[in-house]
Amino acid sequence: MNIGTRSFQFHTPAVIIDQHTIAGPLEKQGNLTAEIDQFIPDLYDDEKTYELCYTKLIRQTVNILMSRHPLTTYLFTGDLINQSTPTHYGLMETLLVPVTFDHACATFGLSLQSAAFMLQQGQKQTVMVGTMSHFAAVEKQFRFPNEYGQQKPPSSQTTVTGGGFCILATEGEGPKITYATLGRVINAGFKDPYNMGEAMAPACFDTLLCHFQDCQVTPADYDYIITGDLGAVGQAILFDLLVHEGYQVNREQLIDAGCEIFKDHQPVMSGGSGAGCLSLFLLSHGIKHLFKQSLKVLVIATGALHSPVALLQTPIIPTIAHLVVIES
Amino acid sequence: MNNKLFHTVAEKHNPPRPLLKNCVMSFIFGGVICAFGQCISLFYLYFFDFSEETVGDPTVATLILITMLLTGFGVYDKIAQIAGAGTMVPVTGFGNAVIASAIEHKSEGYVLGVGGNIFKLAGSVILFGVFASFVIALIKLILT
Amino acid sequence: MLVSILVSFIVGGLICVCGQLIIDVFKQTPAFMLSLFVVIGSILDGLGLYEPFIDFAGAGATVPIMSFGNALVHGALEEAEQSGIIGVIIGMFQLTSAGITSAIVFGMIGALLFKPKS
Amino acid sequence: MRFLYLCLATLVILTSCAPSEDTTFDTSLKQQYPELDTVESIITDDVIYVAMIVTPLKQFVEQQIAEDIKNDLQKKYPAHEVYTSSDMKAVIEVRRVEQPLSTDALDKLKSYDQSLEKEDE
Repeated sequence: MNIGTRSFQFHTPAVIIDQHTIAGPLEKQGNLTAEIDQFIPDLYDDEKTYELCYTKLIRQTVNILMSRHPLTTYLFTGDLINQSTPTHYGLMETLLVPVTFDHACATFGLSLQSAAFMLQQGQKQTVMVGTMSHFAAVEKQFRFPNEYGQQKPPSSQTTVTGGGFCILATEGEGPKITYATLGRVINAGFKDPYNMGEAMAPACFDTLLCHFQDCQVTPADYDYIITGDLGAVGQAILFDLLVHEGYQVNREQLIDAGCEIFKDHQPVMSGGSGAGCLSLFLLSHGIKHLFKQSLKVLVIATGALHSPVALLQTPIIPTIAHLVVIES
Repeated sequence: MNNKLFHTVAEKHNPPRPLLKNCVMSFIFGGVICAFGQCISLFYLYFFDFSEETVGDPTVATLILITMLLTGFGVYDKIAQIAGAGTMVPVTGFGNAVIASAIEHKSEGYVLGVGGNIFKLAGSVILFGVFASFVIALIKLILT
Repeated sequence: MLVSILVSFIVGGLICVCGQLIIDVFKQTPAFMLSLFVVIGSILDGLGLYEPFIDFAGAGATVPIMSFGNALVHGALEEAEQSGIIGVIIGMFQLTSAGITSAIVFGMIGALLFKPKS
Repeated sequence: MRFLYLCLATLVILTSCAPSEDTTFDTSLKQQYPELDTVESIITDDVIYVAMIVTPLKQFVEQQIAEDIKNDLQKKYPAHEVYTSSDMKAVIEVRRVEQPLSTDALDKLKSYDQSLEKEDE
């Protein structure tokens, strides 16, 4: 049911009933080692190229979930490489229908929303949702060759290798998606591709405000506000913006998936990012730890919608953020 | 939406680049590369038939050979993260830009991948170097 | 001997610091900084200042990318003295070939030998 | 660490080439031109070849210095052919040259004389 301008309440909440997460070597040394299901030993994992490894990550995860839930027909996903090629190549041998989005790191949020909308129809079916990212493949696509010696500023973020896929159903045990707020494209005039946090924080703020107004709630109604990949910089900006707007927010209430995945001493600068960042965190630590308790959590996936070519032609980074409320 | 507010808040939280540390590191690494280059130069001066004027060429070639090894084993970008301009400004940075593009685009094949992308990063240096030199040489010829 | 190594250390280091300042203080991209250095090198040689600089600093002057611009102008002018204005085009790469050729050759060898590592 | 060893090894090799004793000609030249750091010379019946390394701060104008010395010496010894070079390679080569000076060796040494190159152009 539509409430307010861009928010929806789901009467038949979608339940996350199963999930599988996979991650790379750098994430293995991070905070979530115990909660991630599977690791790959290096960024190739016996494949010839980074892109093929990306495809393999997706294929493996999807196949594992398909073997457990063979009746699933739709997959809501998307990745960062041109036209979501890794996803589509990875799905060649399955019967899944891919519904792919191009919202960069916000893809997981939009996928969860779209899946929840589909289940809203009340069908007794399951759908798959998830995103994956691969550090080296994305780096090659968006920045410079991996071996190129270039100094990244402290505000830059590191793309996460890995991600997670989950199965949503109308019935079953698990955390439920109860509300969703869709984002708009925001251009706040930031143009530094090495500081995604500052560019994405306004979009996150915009979607949050819209949700608070539409649903007549405040941050105090939620236990946590989990952001996708704002990084340390973006998270601090978001906190200041919320306080400036007059909302009572607790600093501990804000959790950033990108910051949580890695340990402080790891060489990731401002934190993790990428399409798989939020899905990896939410489906490992979130499901196995946070949602064991009874919680009401805001999950916001933020994404930057630029491409290297577009950034050179028009130096603007438009951003978007999609929000879901998960209750357990 | 209030863009001005976003920019003031973002400015406050933008982590400053460690300027002093970067400068010291680029001084040390850049200096060491140049000093190492001088050692190679002296080596060529003593044991091969090069004079001080021509010794620059084999020195540059040797440095680029070393760069190839460091780039290929994936060490160069790790050093560059610390050294900054210290590894970019010496000719090793030029070599690294060429070699990194070549290695990275190997997966797209040798003709269109390596061949088409090898000057992806170093191209601007060659373009502006050649064009500026052309203009300057012309000016100098006309003036003298 | 030791003095020449020390001089090239200091001169090379200072040039690199200039590059770092261009990146960090003036917020320019590395590609811009490198192109700027090459252009500065060719201007210095146009003014006849780069050769004394090489005499002074040795590898401190030949190893930074500025020497690329210097070698381009130098080759162009040397050839121009012999074959007139067309020499600018003929002789441009005459002295620079070491850097470019070795970069291309080792780039190809690197592509044959190595796999990208992150 | 390996890099350090490499540097040290290079240094040891380089410094082991001990300079020969200065002749009286060299010493007098050094006294006359204080900017000279090292002087190596070959004097035969009709040729004077002076190879020099100037002090670090004077290296900006080392080619000019070499040319000045050449002109001065030419005036002083008009019967000799005088060559000078500020190239470090010339110093190394002069130390290696065996007496008596062969024409080949002299031609090679002449190629280091920067002022000759300028006359060609």
